[in-house]
Amino acid sequence: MALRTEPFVLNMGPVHPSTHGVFRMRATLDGEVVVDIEPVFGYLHRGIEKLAEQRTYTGTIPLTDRLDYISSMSNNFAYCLAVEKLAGIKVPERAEYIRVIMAELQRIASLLIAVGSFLNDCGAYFTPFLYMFRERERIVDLFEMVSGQRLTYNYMRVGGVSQDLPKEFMPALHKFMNLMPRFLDEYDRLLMQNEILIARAKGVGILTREQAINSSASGPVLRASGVKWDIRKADPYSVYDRFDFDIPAQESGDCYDRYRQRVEEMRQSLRIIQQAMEQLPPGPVRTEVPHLIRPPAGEAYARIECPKGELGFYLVSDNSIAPYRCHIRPPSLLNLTALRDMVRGWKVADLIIIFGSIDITVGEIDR
Amino acid sequence: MATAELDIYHLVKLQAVPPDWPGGFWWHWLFFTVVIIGFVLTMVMGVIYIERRGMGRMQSRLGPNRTGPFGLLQPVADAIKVLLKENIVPTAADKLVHWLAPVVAFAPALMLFAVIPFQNGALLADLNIGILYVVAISSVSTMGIFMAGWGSSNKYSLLGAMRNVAAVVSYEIPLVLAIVGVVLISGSLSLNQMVVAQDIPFILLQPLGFLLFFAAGCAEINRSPFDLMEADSEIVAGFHTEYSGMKFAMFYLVEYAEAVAISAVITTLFLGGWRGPLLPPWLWFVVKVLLVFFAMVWTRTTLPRIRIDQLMAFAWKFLFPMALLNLFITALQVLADWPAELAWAMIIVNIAVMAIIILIWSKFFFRLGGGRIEV
Amino acid sequence: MKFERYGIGIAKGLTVTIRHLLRHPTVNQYPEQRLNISRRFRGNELVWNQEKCTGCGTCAKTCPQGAIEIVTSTDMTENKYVVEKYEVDTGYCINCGLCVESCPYEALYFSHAFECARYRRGELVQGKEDMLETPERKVSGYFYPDKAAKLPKQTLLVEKITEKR
Amino acid sequence: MTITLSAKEVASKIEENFPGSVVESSRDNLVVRGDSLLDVARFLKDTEGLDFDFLNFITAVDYYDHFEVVYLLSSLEHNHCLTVKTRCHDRENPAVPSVISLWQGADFQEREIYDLFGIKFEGHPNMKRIFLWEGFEGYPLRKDFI
Repeated sequence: MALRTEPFVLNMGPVHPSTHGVFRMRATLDGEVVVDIEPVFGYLHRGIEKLAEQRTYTGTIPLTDRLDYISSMSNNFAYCLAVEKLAGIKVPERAEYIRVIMAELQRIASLLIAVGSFLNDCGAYFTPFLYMFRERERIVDLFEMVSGQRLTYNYMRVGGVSQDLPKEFMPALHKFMNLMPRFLDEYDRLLMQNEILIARAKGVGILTREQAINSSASGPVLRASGVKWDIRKADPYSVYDRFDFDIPAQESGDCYDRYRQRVEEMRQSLRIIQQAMEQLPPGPVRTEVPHLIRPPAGEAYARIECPKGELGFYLVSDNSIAPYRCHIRPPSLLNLTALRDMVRGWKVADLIIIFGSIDITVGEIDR
Repeated sequence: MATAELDIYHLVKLQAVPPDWPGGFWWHWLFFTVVIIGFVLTMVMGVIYIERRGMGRMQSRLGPNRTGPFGLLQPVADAIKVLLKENIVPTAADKLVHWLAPVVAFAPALMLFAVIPFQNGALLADLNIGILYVVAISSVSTMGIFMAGWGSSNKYSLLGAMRNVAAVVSYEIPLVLAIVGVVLISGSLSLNQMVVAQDIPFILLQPLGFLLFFAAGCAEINRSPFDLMEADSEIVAGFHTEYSGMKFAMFYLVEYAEAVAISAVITTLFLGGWRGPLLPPWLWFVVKVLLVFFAMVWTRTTLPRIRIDQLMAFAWKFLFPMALLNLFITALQVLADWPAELAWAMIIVNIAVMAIIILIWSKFFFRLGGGRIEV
Repeated sequence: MKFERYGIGIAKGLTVTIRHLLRHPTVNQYPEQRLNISRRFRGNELVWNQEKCTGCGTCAKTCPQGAIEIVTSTDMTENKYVVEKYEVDTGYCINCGLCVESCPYEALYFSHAFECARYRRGELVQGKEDMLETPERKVSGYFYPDKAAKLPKQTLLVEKITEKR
Repeated sequence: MTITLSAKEVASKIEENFPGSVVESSRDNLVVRGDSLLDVARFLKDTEGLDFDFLNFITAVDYYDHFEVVYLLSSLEHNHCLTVKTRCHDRENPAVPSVISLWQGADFQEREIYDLFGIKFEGHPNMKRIFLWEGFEGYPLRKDFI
């Protein structure tokens, strides 16, 4: 006599402790088991692509801060690369190195949040999250010293960076650099070999290699499934070809591998910053670019390896002061494509962990 | 065992406090009821403070320090805040069940303290089946929690309530078997006699029993790694999602009162209740209860939560067989009539046995389910 | 739980948290203990220099939000427009700093104050008179290194020795 | 370094297999006819030398007289990429075949283009608006939507 149970729809609504922002999932549950899941987007849709068409090329930079508000330095970087590719602007050496240092510091800060909130979803009651925020605070201090703001930096400009580094930036960066590796080791001791976390996250929410490539996943999610694809190596932009660092990749693509992948990538970013600090040349930080740039008519697509994955800007220009079309490739949205296949058959508790391990920011999904 | 030879006559002489101490039966009843209620409420206040302050300092932040000196009045501030909050009852809720649930959940937590000895003989009712009473009463509060889950007609709280029932049912057995181990050694069911018999704290004689009891106890009151019933990252706040105001205060009280109750039972059973060299006996009891509670706070800060099917697997496939083995070995030791002088050898034997059993069991027999079901 | 490491991972995690009990917490009590903010801080108020401003309106054109409203009279005294109305609606302003960068006559700065919350939405609009430089509305060093040198150094969490790893 | 394949040589290969499907192929953009898009895409994905297994993004641009849907495909082993475009001139109900059968990554992006441009993708299992609510009339990213 099979017990007749009919699935019910549980609304993990826009307001839920672990949906990392206003994101909603209509989960059809059969008891604790997730039968089907349908993500609902649009709660944070501000129409940034429409706004960009009414703003000058420089005026759009503050807009890109608000896309993935956890790593706004990378958004500025991608947008400025796209405009420079469109207008054929050359960026001075010092600006390139400052951009690399800022992008890698932003990667560490963003991955810290990704890992912190993933462990918080696993149930470690806010401790990893607060340790992570303590370390992120040190990076945000450096950003505040350089750009003046703590979240929306608006630091990079078309043709370089808005201002040079202040005198006291380098000593502070040195202090940070010899503190961070020891923190990462302490962090491994906290939860990396924790049996409960291994039992909860190993083998959960597996994204196979083919599935990851087919669903255009990118960044740590793709590399955790065993695909060694990183735009800093495959298609080096700016001065990334001058640094030697390697691309960590895991094999089985489950939640535990994504967590380990992110911690490994933080270590690689530290290596890059170390080399970039040594090779930082003196010189100007910004080429002479007219305030209202009029790039020649045409289109350009520039992409960078932002902490979430491949962030790209597709710009179409018709030789006016505002972009004709500005499309943003949202790595968070595309990483979510495979969420439905990864989650079916797992329990409610796993749904939260798998969703947390993909690490999305709603600002970038809804644009 | 050495303690088995003690005859009853000798025990009675040991009792410092005569059974109906301050005058007649009613005075005794009145005095101890007031003491228990006062003790539970102040301990709950102290415990809330320790948890918030302790967790704060462990997370490299300060914890409450604004209300009163060192933030000591924070629990009072919480209580007043919660009492002043509006009492929202969801329209689709089953009014009576929703209203009654906190009471049914809180009463057993308070009743548990009737048999817990604060000092030699100083307890409300020196039942000679004390521990049986504890086990019986502690499972009544599950009824209250399930009523809360069902009454508030909210999917999240229903999930929380279902998890709670499943967990409590399957953790009752390792809990009881761990107690039986202690009863075998102490020779009596009454908690007072148990403490009297603890010349060597039973944690040394029964290390495996202590671990089993601590794990099963934590699962019973959903604390530290087993806090699935109100797992805030998954099912919002579990069974007390729809509660606010006074009723939420009651559930908040239930959670901490049960934590204090389980710590009190652990101190009585394993850490030698009130026995201690210098301090007055009841102070020893309070210090040990706070120590055991701090262990719970410590695990709650660090350990992630385990999944519901792993919770079940851990109970049935790990704790239950270990409890049986522990019971079997304790029975052998009691039969072997170990001389009292060689007690320290017994301690080492027991600790070695514990290590071996855990190693063997976790290496070979304990497999976790895959977790994914074809849908 | 497969205990193939017999709970050592859990024990290591527990030692990390208990060691934090002996460390100094990294938080500080905001109203009593104050941190120095960055010298280039883009506070949510603007500081306007009436003498240098020629009323050219570049800042109003560059502002992506259109938060700056400038009305100048037509008569040109020593080739400068007399600015009659100069309002910044800090409710719209997103503190991006493009106006300060674009001002050709260095007449516009950011203020270094960050506690500028208001109770009424109307009070958010900064008129001409309450944008002048005053002792408590200091000028932030954003885009002007010489002004930054006069401000106190930023307190960094990196330098505050909070714990020995 | 990612090589962007020159549209000319790829266009010639496509012409051999699907005559008349390439509308225009200048140095950097390759425009394919709407109805033969699916076979060209399958051809690009499956042939040995090209095997574009990674769909970077799909987007649409409104050029007043026609819509242009832009696909950027890349191959992870050969590390080369290609931009394929298709145009639809009908503004009332523009339609383009959906490539979700080839790349699952196209799912949300096609729904987004339908939501903001109104271009329908035939063969998409769940062709609904993704950001705006169902009752919203008009398509915001069109140039004539003020």
